[in-house]
Amino acid sequence: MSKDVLVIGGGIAGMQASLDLADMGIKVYLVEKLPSIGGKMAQLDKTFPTNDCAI
Amino acid sequence: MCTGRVDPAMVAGAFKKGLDGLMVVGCYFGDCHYITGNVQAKAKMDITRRLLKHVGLNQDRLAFRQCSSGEAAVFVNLVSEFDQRIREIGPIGGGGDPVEAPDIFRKMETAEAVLAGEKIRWVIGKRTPFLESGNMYGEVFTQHEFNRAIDMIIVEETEVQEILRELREGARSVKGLAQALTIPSERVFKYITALKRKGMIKLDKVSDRTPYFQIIPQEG
Amino acid sequence: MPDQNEDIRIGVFICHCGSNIAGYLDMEALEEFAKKLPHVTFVQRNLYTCSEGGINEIKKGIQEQDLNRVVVASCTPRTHEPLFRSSCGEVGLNPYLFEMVNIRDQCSWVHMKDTEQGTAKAKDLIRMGVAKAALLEPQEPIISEVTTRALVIGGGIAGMTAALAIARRGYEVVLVEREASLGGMLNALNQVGPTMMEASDLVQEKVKAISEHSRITVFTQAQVTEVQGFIGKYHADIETESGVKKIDVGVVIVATGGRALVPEGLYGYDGKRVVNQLELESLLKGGLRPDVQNVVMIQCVGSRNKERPYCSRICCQTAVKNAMLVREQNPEARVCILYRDMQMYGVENEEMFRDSKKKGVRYINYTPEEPPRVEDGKVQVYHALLGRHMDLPADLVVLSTPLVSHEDAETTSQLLRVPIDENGFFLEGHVKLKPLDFATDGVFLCGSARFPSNIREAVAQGLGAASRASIPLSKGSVEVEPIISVLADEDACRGCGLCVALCPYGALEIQQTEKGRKVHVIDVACKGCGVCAATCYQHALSINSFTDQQIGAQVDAFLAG
Amino acid sequence: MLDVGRHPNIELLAYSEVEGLKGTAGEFTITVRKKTRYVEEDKCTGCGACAEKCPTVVPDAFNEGLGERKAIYSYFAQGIPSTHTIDADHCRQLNGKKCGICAKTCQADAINFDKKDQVIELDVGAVIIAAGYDVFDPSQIPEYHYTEIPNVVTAIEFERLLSASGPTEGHLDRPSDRAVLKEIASLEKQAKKSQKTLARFEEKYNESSASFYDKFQGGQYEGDEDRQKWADKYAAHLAIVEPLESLQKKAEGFTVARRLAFIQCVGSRDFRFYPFCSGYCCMHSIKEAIIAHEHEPETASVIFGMDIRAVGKGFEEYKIRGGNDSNVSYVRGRVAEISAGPDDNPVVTFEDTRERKVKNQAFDLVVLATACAPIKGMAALAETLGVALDPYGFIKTSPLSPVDTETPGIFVCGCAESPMDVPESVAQASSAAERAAEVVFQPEMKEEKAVA
Repeated sequence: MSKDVLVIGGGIAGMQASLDLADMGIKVYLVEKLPSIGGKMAQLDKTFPTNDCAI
Repeated sequence: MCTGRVDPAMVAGAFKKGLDGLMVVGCYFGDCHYITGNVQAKAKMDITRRLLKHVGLNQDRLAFRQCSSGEAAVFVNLVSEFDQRIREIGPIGGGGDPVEAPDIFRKMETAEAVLAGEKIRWVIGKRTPFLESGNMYGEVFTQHEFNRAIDMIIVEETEVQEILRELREGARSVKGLAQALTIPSERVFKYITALKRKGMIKLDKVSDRTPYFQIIPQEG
Repeated sequence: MPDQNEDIRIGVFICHCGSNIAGYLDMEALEEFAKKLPHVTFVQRNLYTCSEGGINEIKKGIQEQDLNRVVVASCTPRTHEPLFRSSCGEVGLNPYLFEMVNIRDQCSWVHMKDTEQGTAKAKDLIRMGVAKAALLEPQEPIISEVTTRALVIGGGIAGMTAALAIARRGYEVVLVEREASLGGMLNALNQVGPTMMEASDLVQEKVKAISEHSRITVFTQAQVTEVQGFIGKYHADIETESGVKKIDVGVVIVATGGRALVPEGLYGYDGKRVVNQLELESLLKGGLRPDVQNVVMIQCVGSRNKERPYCSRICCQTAVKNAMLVREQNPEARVCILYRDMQMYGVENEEMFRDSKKKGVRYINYTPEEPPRVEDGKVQVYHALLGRHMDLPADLVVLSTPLVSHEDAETTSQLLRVPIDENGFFLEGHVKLKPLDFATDGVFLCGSARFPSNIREAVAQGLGAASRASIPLSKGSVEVEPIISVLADEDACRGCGLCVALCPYGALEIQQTEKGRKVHVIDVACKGCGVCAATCYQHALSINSFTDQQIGAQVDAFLAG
Repeated sequence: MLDVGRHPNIELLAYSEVEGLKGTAGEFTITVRKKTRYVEEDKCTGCGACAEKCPTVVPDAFNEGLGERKAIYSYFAQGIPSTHTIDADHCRQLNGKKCGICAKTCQADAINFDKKDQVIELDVGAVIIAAGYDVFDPSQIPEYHYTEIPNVVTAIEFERLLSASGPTEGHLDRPSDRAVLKEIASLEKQAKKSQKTLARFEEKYNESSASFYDKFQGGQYEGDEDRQKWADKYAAHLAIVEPLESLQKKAEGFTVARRLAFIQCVGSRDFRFYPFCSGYCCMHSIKEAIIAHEHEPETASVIFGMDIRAVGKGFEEYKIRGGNDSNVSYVRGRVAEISAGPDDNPVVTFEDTRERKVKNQAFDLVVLATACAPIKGMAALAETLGVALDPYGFIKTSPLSPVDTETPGIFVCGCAESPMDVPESVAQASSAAERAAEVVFQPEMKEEKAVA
């Protein structure tokens, strides 16, 4: 029985899921196939509707 | 920590010590990590700029700009433009400002005292409610009305602080103050009465039928 | 104020960052410069201060050189400050007696081509860092206990889902519903898309699960009337039929839902022959009269206009679903949907949309400039794609009205001190990145209280809000960085409350003390933005590690250059 | 992003892939391949000195190939981890050529050309799939001529063009113009080189190449081998300079793109490809049009779509703001074709359904709002993990259990489940975290689904 969680993908969804779990005290392995996490959202310039910077 | 932490009194204090230019760069509105800190920062800097201009500083020396942490190129432009502008104006009080050194530093000291004072900080703090939900009588101010009110306070507070500065150097009469500071004597009289009521100054002596006032040292 | 008699011994560690800094700045000059600064007793250069070796040198300096302040001049605090701080802590130096100076990003990287100027700027920054370091004071992390119980306001699908999830995780939940029974808007619905499950079955299933759960306490016909406190320690009054219950909770979830707009005065609405979608649901529930053979639905009634500019997201899918159900009950019926844009986003909705066309639902595009007109027994519409006016016979006209915020949203927002937006929906902490959190810690939201949501979305948000809310519950305590606002000069405070109104986090309150009305900083709620300190005209408030004196010392040090 | 990188409870396995799964909920054993970066992760400080010195330049995937990076690189400037990676396909050393400059440059001694992939096993109680989506490849749509017409780009490529940290530093330079400028730069380099060679001859014979060449062509120096060489070099030089000058002339007229077309439903709501609606693309285009207008106030954008789906919080208001303040107009209609027009301006052929007319309109730049497609490896990943897919290749869930896959203990969130925008992805991520936490906190309930 393991209390750890595996998250596949380091985009905005994977990062948020990992952070929630880690903040609950759960050990998370976050696997990302690219050299850095961030996913598509890191490529965005700004986001609507507030035109914030993306990440 | 946020641009909202930038205290207007600190800004004037830095100019007093010889700063040539200050640019506050905050996040875009709606993108503040601290929700509304940048909105307040802008309001504070706008009012600070009005005051500094009033007392004789070139208003371009204080800038509020916005850029996101991902916009290196934008930031570089902001800094380069500001740097360029400050170089054009030159060192503080060196001809690029309505008031020259060393008077400008005395003016900055006055500004620092005004900005550290109750009245203007109260108005800065109440800016949003004034503009959005109205004052205690439910009157909503337009930006224009608000600025007019601010300008009035700036004039009065600056004059009060200048009077206090003069009095710190020794006892003065209303007429003497009016001449030294080129303020109409009826206004000086009004301030003197108010300061006396607040317990900040007292009568020093009456010489040649003219009353002289002196400062009461404040605790702390 | 720092202890005047303390013997301040500052260690400065200057990082080469390989050649990132050392390749562009005169490192020896920096070292010599730092040695001459006031209070500096030790200076060292490292190839990589962040490497294991570099960290050990800092630790050795603290232990062997008796350093009581550490300044690292290297890269960005964004990435490396936590590492350096905790390293100081590991050998007994309070982590907040550490200061970082960024001579890479701010000096060597931006002034790559000008060693002299880059080095001069690095000197300025080091002098400023050292000046501040001399005034640093130790800080202790702020830890506050959390009551491991959640309050969920609203017993619709989102609230029920959130309550169940939190209970499954082992925490107690108090679920408050203003109506007599749980279920919220589902109670008024017939079948729900896209699976056409009976809404009543769905409610029953959830209610059963909730009633079987020992950790969930349900209050129906109840209202939250008072909430005091902050994350971890909320005290709420709940007015029930049998009197006011007082409960202590650690977190609060707002799931108060919305309601369908009743389109009084629009398109001849009468609740009989001209109804809204919610009323159609109940007609379908009871079985449609067989003589209803011509049904016309009009989209965007009361929304996407001046008064309510928003698109209510779920009305198109509701209309398509109900159009198909009308055809199912009266297979000969002609159903026509008059729309502006069919908002059938995503996979399931678009599938349903296609399916409805196959099943004979007709669609007519109208423009807001020429809206349809409802007359006795018919609807006149300008078909924007065919470019001509048409008369459609109508036994029943169904108006798709938006979901609007609940009447008591404003009361709830005041109780919890959380904002609502211009459309009356609750305003989340960040529209993109924190959709289920409020800016205020410890309060969360889900479902149509946030924005109109369909059932899939409400369930997902209910689960999500449960996840967010369970974080403090599972920790049992909240810990915050002590870089927050403090009432440094209690005597000066006049309790005027100017700062209270400005605080974006509701972290300040006025308390009656022995010395009169004074401001009190709710330290776990404060984020240390500093707005209050920069506004207080009595200069009573200060920010730990960013005091007026510390910032002033940096300004002085800068101008001394 | 940074929080993820430094959270003590998160172990980041970047540049890694899941290769196998055994066991059931509560007791999964996962095989993960950590691909070699040829860089020791515990030694690399991310300082970037290696990338600066690396001689090999390749197109940059992060900038959608619009920019360039080196063969040793960090994925993007603020990337986490900042550990650098050697691109084995392009590295000279790894392809048998002499190099190793990065190893010599690195003062942390982090480069290791012999480092191999590492396969590790992890024991976990639950799995969350957040594998994201792929941008639909619009070259599959023949009538849009993506890749054939240079000034037709995808929304995400356009995003990089808009970005201040992107290849154009946020200037909307058209790809065709950038290609010309690149060609100019390369010709200038060549011209400079040949100029140098010519200068040697000119010095030797104390004569300008032009006047010499006239004489040479007049047949003066027949048989003079050295002068023959000079003449050849000069001819070659002219072959560079002439096209260079004409290109330079052309480049004088270049401006940033100001007339923009955004084409909606590229691959979405299209039976040839994906029948579903990708949900976020309408808003994405509106945002891009508004930001472009912020960059350059003369920008005028036309958004071609069937329905403009602005269904999120604040979205309809944003759309209207776009129309009022940002010079964005909306045309209801599907684009039939994009063709090449004069001056590299793509021409859009569309039916204006309001006026019931087929029209042609030329633009500076056309942006394709591409569909949200399941990731390429999704079928293989689903097979490895033993989860079911829906008919389109997304991970299958049900409306009342929106983050539960059909396999207990395995959850899904974000665009791996179906197309959705950022706030929905974030909300769903929290939902998946909740379900996973229920499994690892409450083992006795692991079979229970989040039924409504």
